[in-house]
Amino acid sequence: MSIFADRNSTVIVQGITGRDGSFHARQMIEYGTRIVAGVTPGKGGQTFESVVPIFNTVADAVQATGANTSVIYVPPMFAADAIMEAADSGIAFIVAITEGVPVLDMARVYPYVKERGARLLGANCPGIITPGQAKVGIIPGRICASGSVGVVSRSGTLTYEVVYQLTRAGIGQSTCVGIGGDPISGTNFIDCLAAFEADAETKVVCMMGEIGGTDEQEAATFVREHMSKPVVGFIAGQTAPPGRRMGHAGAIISGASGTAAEKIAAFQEAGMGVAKRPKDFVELVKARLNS
Amino acid sequence: MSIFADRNSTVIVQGITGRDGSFHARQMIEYGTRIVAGVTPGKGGQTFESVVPIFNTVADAVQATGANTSVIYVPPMFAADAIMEAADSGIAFIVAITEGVPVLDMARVYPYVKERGARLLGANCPGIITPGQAKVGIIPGRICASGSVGVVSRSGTLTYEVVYQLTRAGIGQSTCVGIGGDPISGTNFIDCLAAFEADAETKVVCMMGEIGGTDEQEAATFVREHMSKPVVGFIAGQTAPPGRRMGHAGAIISGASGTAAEKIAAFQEAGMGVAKRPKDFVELVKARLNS
Amino acid sequence: MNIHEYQAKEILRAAGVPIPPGEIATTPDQAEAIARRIGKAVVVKAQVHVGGRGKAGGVKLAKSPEEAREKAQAILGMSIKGLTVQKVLVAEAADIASEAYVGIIMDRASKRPVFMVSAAGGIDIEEVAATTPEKILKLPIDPRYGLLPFQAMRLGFFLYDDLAKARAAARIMGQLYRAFVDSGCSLAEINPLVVTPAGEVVAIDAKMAIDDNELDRRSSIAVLRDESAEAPSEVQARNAGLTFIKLDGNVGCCVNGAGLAMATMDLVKYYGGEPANFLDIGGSSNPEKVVNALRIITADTNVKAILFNIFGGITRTDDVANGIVTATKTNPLQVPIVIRLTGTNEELAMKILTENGFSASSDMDEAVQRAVALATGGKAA
Amino acid sequence: MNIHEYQAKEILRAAGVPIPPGEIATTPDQAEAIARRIGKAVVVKAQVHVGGRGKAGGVKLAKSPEEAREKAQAILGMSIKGLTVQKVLVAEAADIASEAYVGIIMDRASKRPVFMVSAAGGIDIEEVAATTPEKILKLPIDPRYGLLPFQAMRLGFFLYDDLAKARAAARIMGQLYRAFVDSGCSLAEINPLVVTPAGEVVAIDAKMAIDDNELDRRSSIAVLRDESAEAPSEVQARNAGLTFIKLDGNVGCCVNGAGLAMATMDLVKYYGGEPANFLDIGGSSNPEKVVNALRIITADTNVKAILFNIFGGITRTDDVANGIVTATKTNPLQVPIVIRLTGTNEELAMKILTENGFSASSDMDEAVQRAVALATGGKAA
Repeated sequence: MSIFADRNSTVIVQGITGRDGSFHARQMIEYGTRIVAGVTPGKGGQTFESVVPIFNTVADAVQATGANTSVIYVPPMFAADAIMEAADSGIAFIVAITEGVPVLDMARVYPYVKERGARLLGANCPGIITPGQAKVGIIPGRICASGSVGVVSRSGTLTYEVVYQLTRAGIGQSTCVGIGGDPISGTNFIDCLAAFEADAETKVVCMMGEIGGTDEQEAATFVREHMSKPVVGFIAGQTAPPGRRMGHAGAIISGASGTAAEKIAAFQEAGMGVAKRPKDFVELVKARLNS
Repeated sequence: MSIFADRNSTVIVQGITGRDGSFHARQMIEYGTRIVAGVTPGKGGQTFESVVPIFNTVADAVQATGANTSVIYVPPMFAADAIMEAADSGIAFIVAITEGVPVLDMARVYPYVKERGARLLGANCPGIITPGQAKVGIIPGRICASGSVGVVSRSGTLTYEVVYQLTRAGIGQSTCVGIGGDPISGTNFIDCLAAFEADAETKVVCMMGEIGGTDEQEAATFVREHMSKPVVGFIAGQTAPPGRRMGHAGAIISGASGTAAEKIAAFQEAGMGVAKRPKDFVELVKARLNS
Repeated sequence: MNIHEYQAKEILRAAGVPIPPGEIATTPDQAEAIARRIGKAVVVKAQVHVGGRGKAGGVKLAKSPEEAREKAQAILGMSIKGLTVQKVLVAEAADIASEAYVGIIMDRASKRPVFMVSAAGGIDIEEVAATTPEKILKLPIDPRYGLLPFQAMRLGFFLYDDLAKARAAARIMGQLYRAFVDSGCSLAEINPLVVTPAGEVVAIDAKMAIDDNELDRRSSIAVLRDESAEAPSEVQARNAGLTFIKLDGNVGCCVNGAGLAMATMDLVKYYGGEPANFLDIGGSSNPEKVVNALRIITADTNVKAILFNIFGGITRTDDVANGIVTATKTNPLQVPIVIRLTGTNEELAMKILTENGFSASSDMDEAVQRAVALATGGKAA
Repeated sequence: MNIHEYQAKEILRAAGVPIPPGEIATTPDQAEAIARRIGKAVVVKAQVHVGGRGKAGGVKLAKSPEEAREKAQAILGMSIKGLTVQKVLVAEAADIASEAYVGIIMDRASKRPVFMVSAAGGIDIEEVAATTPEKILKLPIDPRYGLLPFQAMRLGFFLYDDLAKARAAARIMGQLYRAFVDSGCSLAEINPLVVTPAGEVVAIDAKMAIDDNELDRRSSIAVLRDESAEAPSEVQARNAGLTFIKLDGNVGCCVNGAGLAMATMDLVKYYGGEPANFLDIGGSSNPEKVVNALRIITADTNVKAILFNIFGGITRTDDVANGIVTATKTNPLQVPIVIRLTGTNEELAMKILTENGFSASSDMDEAVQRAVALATGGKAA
């Protein structure tokens, strides 16, 4: 079991002939992900790496291959259109890796995707990996191991750090999801927590949040009210000054809201484990796996 | 019983101080409709006919009165906004009388109203009357009588003609609905047929269509597949030339489609009674009421 | 409201659509001068609000300015489906490698504007739709989002495999959609959209129909109305706030409400007569409207009898009665009139009519039958 | 990206918002000349990217051109929260009958732009929100529809009972929303929106923040960036494709990825140190970025130790190692450096570093502890 992506995911790569798209398409194929098509307008009829057929449009690709998942590596100004194209063409799970998508674009994209019943992960996210089954995005496959810990995070390399430490400690993951660091994203903590709660394989969930917004607080409420499985949380940005965007468009403390302190307090109130350092996840998870 | 409007309808009149709005508000009050508020921007705090409170916005009116229905008499260029205001303010049933609303406005309004779960009747329609309970719109009350025939029509005075003839022949109506003659309208024949089928009071349905579009053909298919109650139909415009708009924006034969002949054929295939003249309704309905 | 090809082209050109140069001429002299300015072979095209002008001889190629003059001379003044040609468009003749069809209609079923494109252009798209529907791509547009870039590319690739041509077509789709929305269209069409031997994608013919309800808020579009291209009686009716359509029969009809007006025409036919017109005086109670309606109906020399059918709801029947009395006092009728009135203030209306020498009935079928008899047999009831 | 009040006002004025006249001055002479042109009492306002300039003495009333010169002299060159005032806005002083707040923020919870309006304007809206939330109307806008007329009127009536004023405010709301969308804002604010004694509704102060991700497609907005109003190190970092924020500590941090960068800063603090900066070199493997990062970190004289924390995913750790070697060859380091590398090409990176006299660890906590020790105690490990 797993969430959102597994060995039945048949994946289209939008922007497969671009610099990032081609690199990561190869990585995904190598990992064993079923990459069934690529899309690059004007290159329809060609093939990628001699095996993956390329189409001019997502509609053509879906019609020819029946793909259910798409991963997007197109420049930021084209990302909104690529996401809508995927949703309109019947893709059920859309992973948008692209960083730098304008927030107003996402405000228009979000209801569009929702109306069509699709799930969007991102934009500006590292994607998702279900160890041993499918990697859709850019999370390095070799740092993961199959197991029963669900991981969800707003960041990229911080996720790798935590996953890596878990794997080195012999703790495998059911699925690792990077929801991205933008103010408006398709999938939030609660979506992932609910999916992990419903996933038989997952026993414990690790959740890495950061400053900005109130997603972590709402997630804590969800944990308290709806989750039977233990959740361990971490918040990055305790030393961040207010009013400054810490790299991620969404990582910004506005006035007195969105601070690490209030998020950690929410975790504690929800009875969650709180990791003070990334390495603390290992012991906290171990304790919960064994209980 | 009845459909869409009854003695529990609490009604707001948008544009209550206008020429048409004030005239018909008085008519509706006289008929016994529960007119609980009026809306005219800038006249908030005043009263209409010394009894009906006026508000600046529909939101204010709904908050103060809990109204569930609104009827709109505003100029055509403001109608789309008035409909959206009603839907956004929590009104469940919106009747737009205004004629001359641009079709592109309605194309934007339709999904807006639908997303909010409201029902829109019209625009460009005479409204609805449930004899003895509520009149929301402009259908003359004195031509109706309470009974068990449901009436649905794309036109105004033609409806009056048929209802008048039914009433004079001693045949009362459960509810009479004018869905309007525009190409895009909030409620279509099928919506009304389904509601009449579900309404215990209604025994027979009269349906007056006209040339243009394929709503009547789809309604005929619905009658054949989903209705147990007998339906009698009529199509106006058998002598209309192709390509000319016959008054109603929607009453236009495009190429070979939308003709009266194909609509009548669809009625016949669906096993419906077909009135060749308005007066034929009386005998056709009588026969079905008695069977 | 229909606008002329040259007007539609001006709108599309302003929106950025590539269209070969062309100008309007009302005289052969002007046509020659325009052809000279263009300096290449031209097409002289009748500007009338009907389809099929090519088959009717209203579109002609001219290889020289002199020939343009001759062709304009032949087309100007020509009658096409009853309309006299008063203007011709003199446009550069494009070399054509392939022809496609691109159109947007307001679709009732999906309640959205729908793009229709086909690589089988230049001919009647309805025929393509009927015989080879797989050659048409229909794409509904969510008006909240407009034509999205990926949709434009999907349309472009449906027409052309080549990226550059697909992109050029996609750009034109976007411009056409903008023009459709900004002009309040119910239809906007480029037919044919052609690829030239040089590989350029250009619009050769264009057609737009405007939603009449948009005109109040689009004055720059409203002024495009060419009343000289419409039937004078219909122009007169519209200016009087009436909806009027001339037909070929001899029973002049005056009704309130479009549905009842159509039903009245149908009933005339049912009882063996032929309606002379569709005329809806609307929901107003203004006697002036009745006066105007009678003037328009009686201007048609085919009319042998006049039939009023008024169901008074908002309309007050006494107002209608007063209108009839006033109008016939000023201009005594040359043909018999049959009046059916019922509804609001019916008794008062009957009284007014009787006092002024008219009779009236409250039964629709009875009135229609009498009017038909008067028009066909000439017998007054 | 923040823009100045005068720039926001220019955008809003172009959108139609009524704003009293004003011009920008960089010298007292100019301020005097502007005040003379305006011919009325003026307000001289510091143009800096911080809040609270009024309390800091950066906003002064001047009743004459001479007084405007004096006030400009006093404000220009003043330091407000660490930023030097280089420009003042000299604007007509409006008579004020009442003050309101109008703002639009991009709201994460509703995933939409949200209007916030309050009749309690002129002061800190966050304080109003915290203490008397009922005085604020929050209205989310569906970006597919934009601000609908009824919403604008609802906002207008929330501020003013009077129809004329509500309409004027509604019009301004529409113009503000247009400007918000067209400029790619994350925030747009008019505070205060005032009613003058004559009953006019005008904007007295305006603030806009632009979504950085919009700048690539909005060149006319991108040019509004005033680098002189930002910390030079941050400007330098941005131009090098790095995200850098200066802080007050002494451990210079260089990390790949924003989340890991924050976690690294937090860990510095956890182990008793203070981070000197946030620095994200991003996902690229370009050694040039590392060279620039080191230049920026070492320019801060507070920095007593440098900490690299690189988790190689897309980033190749050997590229980072090469960058460190190159940079330190050209400009030998004056402070100790601690390097933590793991992930892609880790072995190769370790080899490069060792061969060039650096040591490196693969454990984050160990590296952070050592860097803190070096910065505080001065002992090299």
